[in-house]
Amino acid sequence: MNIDLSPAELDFQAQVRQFLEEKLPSHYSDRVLKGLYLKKEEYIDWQKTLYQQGWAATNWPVEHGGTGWTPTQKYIWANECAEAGAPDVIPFGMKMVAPVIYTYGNDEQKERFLPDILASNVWWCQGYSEPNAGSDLASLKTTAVRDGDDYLVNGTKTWTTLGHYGDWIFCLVRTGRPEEKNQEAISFLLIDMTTPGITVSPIITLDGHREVNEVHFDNVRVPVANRVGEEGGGWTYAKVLLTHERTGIARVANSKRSLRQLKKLAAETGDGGATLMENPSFAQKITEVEFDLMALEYTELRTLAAVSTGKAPGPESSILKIKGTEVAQAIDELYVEMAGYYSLPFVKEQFEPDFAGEPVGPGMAADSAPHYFNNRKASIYGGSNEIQKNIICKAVLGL
Amino acid sequence: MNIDLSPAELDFQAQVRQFLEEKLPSHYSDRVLKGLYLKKEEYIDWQKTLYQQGWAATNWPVEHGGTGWTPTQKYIWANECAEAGAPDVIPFGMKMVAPVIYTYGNDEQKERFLPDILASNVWWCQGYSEPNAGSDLASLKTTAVRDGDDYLVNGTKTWTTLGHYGDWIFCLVRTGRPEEKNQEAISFLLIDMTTPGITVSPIITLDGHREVNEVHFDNVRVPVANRVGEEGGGWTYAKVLLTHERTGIARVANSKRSLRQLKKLAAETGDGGATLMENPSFAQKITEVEFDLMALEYTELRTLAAVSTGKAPGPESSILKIKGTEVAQAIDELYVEMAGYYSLPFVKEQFEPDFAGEPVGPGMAADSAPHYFNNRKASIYGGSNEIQKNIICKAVLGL
Amino acid sequence: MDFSYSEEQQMLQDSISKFVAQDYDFDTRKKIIQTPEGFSTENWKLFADLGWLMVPFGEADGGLGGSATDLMVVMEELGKGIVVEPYLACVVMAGGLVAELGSEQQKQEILGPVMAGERQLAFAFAEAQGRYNLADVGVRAQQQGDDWIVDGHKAVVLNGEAAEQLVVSVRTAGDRTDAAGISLLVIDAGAPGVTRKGYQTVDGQRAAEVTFDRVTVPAGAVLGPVDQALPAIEKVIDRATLAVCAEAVGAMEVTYKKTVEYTKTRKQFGVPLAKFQALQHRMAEMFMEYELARSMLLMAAMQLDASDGLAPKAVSAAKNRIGKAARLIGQEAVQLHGGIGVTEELDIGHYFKRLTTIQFIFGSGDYHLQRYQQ
Amino acid sequence: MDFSYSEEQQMLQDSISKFVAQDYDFDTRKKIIQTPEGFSTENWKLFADLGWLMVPFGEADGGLGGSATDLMVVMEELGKGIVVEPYLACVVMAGGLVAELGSEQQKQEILGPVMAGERQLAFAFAEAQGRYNLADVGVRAQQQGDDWIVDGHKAVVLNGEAAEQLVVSVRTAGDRTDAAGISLLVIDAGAPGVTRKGYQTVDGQRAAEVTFDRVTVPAGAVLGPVDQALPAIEKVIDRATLAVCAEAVGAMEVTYKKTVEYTKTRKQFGVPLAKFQALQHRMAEMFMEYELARSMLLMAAMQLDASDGLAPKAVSAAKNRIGKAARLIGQEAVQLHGGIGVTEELDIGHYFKRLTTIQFIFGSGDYHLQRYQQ
Repeated sequence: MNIDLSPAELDFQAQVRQFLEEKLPSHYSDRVLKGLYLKKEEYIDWQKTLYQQGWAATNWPVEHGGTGWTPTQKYIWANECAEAGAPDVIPFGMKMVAPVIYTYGNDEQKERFLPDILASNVWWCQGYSEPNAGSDLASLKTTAVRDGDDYLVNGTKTWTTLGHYGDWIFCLVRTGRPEEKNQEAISFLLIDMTTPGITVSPIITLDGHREVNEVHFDNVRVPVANRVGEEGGGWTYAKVLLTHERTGIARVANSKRSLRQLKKLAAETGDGGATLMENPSFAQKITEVEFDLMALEYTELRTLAAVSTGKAPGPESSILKIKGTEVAQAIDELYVEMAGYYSLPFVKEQFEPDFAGEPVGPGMAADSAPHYFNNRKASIYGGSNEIQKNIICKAVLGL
Repeated sequence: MNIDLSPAELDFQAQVRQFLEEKLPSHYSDRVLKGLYLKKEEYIDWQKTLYQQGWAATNWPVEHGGTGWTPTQKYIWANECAEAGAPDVIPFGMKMVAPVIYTYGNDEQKERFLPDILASNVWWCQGYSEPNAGSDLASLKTTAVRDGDDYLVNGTKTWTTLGHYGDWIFCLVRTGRPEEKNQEAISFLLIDMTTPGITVSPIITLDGHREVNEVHFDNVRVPVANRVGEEGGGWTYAKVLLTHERTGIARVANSKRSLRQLKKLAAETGDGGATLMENPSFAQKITEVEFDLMALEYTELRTLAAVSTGKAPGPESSILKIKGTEVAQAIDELYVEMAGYYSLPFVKEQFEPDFAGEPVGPGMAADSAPHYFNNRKASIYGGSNEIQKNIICKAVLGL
Repeated sequence: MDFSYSEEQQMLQDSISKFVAQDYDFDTRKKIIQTPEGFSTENWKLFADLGWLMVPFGEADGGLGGSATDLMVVMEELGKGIVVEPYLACVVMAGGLVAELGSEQQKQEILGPVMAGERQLAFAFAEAQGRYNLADVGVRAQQQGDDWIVDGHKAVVLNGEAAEQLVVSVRTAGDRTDAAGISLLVIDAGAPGVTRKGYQTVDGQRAAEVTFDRVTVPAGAVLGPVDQALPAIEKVIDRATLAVCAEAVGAMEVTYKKTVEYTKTRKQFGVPLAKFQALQHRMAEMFMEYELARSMLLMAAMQLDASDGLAPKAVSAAKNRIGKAARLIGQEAVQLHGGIGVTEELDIGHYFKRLTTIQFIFGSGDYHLQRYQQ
Repeated sequence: MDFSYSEEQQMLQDSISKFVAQDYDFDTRKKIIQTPEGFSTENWKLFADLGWLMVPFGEADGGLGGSATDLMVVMEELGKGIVVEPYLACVVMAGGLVAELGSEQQKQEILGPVMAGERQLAFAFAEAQGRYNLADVGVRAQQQGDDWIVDGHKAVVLNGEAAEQLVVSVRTAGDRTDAAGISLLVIDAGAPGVTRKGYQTVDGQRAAEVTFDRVTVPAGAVLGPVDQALPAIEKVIDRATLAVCAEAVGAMEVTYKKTVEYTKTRKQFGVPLAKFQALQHRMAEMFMEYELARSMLLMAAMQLDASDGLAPKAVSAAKNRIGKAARLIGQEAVQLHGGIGVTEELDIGHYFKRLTTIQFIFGSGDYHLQRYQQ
């Protein structure tokens, strides 16, 4: 057991730092570090920069254009990106649909879709959740009825993040008969969002933004060739994927950066003659979340180490989802507390990329409350924290 | 709405204070204030003092010898007793069996049992729980089979507090046939503990003391005349009683005294150049429990006020059980923390009433950990806190 | 000791309760928020007509002689509808200061129109550097002949945009954080040199940044004793703190009950959420937090009326403990609602927002805990 | 970065694990506690024979060159059986100080018998007034010719009763809380003027109050540099802190697993407790706390071995976080067991007790949080 990075890993770290220093535009990182959104074309631009470097697909196998990095390299990469304020890679293409395609898709699908994902030529989004399904994902009602070489798709998907930017959407649909309630009736479809019959309508979240959407399908014609894998295999594919997805979901690197910034700002925030960082109650909360974050980080590292020795990430990785979101939400809350009265103003224009006026309130205050409100979603989506606990109870504790 | 005591109430308070000052022996209060037990005869002696004053039965109707006090008077009494370090009145006779007897018993039973309870001539104990019943009290298995004018009682009762002091025990027993699992098969029996076939065996709790016992019944012959109320009515009687019992269970006055003492001691405990009371983390924990205790106290006062306007204490009083035990346990834990290394020594002799040696460790340190360990029971007995939450869910929230 | 409402309090409660239930549903509130004013002047007139604006003022000033418990009754009911009309800022805070310190003339001139619903006030006290320290006043007023010349910036002035007159805490002597040397001025919002930048707040109310640039204020605009306004400010902020505590308790009651109802209808895995014991016990916690919070509210209101010097401690204890309850109930309500809870569509998220901001106005939980310890 | 055990560590773990599982069941432990010594000398001999007592000592001193991670492996396994034999006090603490500061001669004379299981040591450092401050040393040693004369009282000396030699922190210069002026002496427990009052501890171990009354100690008994022992004491107490963290993690694993198993068999209302979702989710929390605690343990052990100056902070972070987990798991285990959980009859209460005392030895959670912040 030892904690040090090897010389090769230190080299890699230096290389990553140099790359970020040279290639990450400050007008992206500035906004990321303030917790603000980028424009669609800016996200794409950054992903194309990564593509040119050969670092776009950190989780893909080498044969499809992945980096082939070790878990430690991925850990270094995530940390450095977070520290530098690199935009998140939009996960839906790169991390969600691509693994399904390269694992379960046929050769034609691989050739047709993977290169465009790798090069960020196509913006993907996700069609899993439905208005009445919630955590009970398998109860989804969107149907795909076979009609010659096509499916006719009808139904509504919801919580589709950045669906209004989407070129393509991957969906779980019910291909069995309506009375078949079981998970074997679900298939995995890739759908061109320009197909007639698709409408995208916004859902405004508590931060006042349009980030998520409902996507409605009204007799949408989808070629059978766009089905990945077997008819009825969709649930299995999605589930395998969800387990793999859970390691990144701890968002350790982001929380570390966010906490460091919080400490810096708290040391600059006045509080009754001293600074907020000198207020023992506030300082204690910061240190406690720092300890939780350490525990989370080493839990993630233990999981990565287990993966690197060939073990699949087990249901233990539900811890990463639960504790990762709890830590992030605790940090969010401390930003609101730090902002004090300046957590109140809600000046929406300030969040726009083109805003040039004088902001209301200091530093990170303006977005503190909206961000806190919105990020309550983190313990709800991706399998709610309650569902994660059920998984632990069943799969780990045998309850 | 107002918070003040009336002149009459202030008079009463003065009277109580004077009584306690004159009649409460300091060798009782000293031990009580240190959280230690008294001897059996000392408990009886104190209860007889109350009897002579006419203040033994604060919860009984006047017609049976009760004080007829208002809720506010009872509140004042409880506070003053706690402050002065008066021994707790052993509840099993006075607060538990007596109300069942005067409410559901026949005249003969009232005449036979109540005067001796009032005068503390007989020590009662409780036979409700059973080894395999736990929170599921109604699943009790002790049987009472009719044999002429007697019942033959067989089975085991457990968690019988101070059962080794007991003269009489009140029991819930199953008088129906064994296959009748329902609550209508339960009866309420009064049993002389000198009856042949009864054995009492100790259960040692985590503080190393014998406070609770198992009571075994082997063909114990109990006259049918000792059954209170109807055959099969026992469950109803016990349940009504349990609801009434719940207001006192918050133990607000005790927690107030205990917390005040904790603050005093913390202000005398050194901690890195200052005192423990000046350590912001410790001080914060104290203040937070103080706030919880205020909230609890006013919740109890609200309940008492509702009772005084004729409303029965509703299932809301489950709050008093849950939060009362949580507050008490939080205070227990702070005593352990305050004791530091001196929470470790376990010198059993120190707790004996006759101990005359030099104790190990300062002030309240010696009993801090044993008391903390033992009082984990508080959230388990009297209807566990989980059961109380179930009651709230069902009866208040309609879940 | 008496926990019952007087007949007047009962009537007041019924009247506001009826208004909130019948005339202040979620869609109505949403439309009100979207108006430029951010509140309904019609509602405000109604509040005046029903006498609600008179509740906290003494009978000598033409009010209803309102006690802290009366104020509590009003705010608890308004909280149930998360009503955005500026009762707190105009009536309780700025109006409260005029009642506390104003000369007879000032009270007549100002409180009359306020109670009639014809004038909006705001109290400008917070400053960017000051956090919750009421004595941290950097806005300066310097005497020039009979006038005062005011310079500086006030932060997050609740109702600062609609207000026609601003009560402003200013430094007339001493250093920036001295307890002495603080005075109050009543400044016309339209006076030359006053700039207001209004905005919506995250909880659907309105506030403003207010800048004073060589604003000339006549001597008659001073409220109470020069240099010695801090005690009155503290007293009024304590009342305002009680008011938001009451509002929070009202909002919490609705929030936990709506959550319980939602779980009874929303099905997952074929059964209503309400049947999952893990969620049941969490709702039991919400209920208990609500009840404990309400107990703290009653305690603090009665202590404020008892005036035996324990009021500031009681208010701080209540603000801390109620804030904790507001946090738990707000967060749990959203979590138990799931995705729909984080959207603007549903009311529950808006209760959550208001329950959040109340935790941080007039002092965070930490601030009040430390104030209590002093 | 590497989280895997070496082959030696794996073997060590297997060997202790086998001992605990086969030879240290709850009844055996209970009998051991009831002996006058409070631990089994037979077991101690076995520990020596199996080389466990050599683990934390350097190869040059005849040990196995043990790292912090080796020590962690040992203590985690011992924690699974809440083993009462005085490994911590004798080997880790007192032995650790001799290894850290002793001359070659001292090391030979003392560590040889210790590793052979033939000598018991204890480290007397805590004092009644000092709480967790290692620099608060009031026991005085004054030079008299070549000797030192020792006076004062040491509190709660773990293994102080069985120890044949006591390593004692004494003040040889400066004021009571000065960092400089602290020295270490090795004092024969039987020396004239040494009085020991032994007792059981609440967690089933043994300790003693030790009083020194004009005890004469020869110059050769000084361990390391006069007046400058504090850094070594801090280093060894950090290692001891890691050791109890590891012990706690081992005990927590058993505690949460036993609780899960218990709920599968114990029926209430006709169904196993394990089927109640409210309890299930609490057990999921226990599991998570265990895993997070174990991560902190690995982190701290690796930082101690990395020796890059971060070790004290890492140890404090681990002690705080693991203490929190120990608290939750211990309390919940008792609660979920119900009445039987608060009796001496069942093992679970004894795990709870040890998980409690570990929270408060070598510094409470608050102490370590504040130390980390410095």
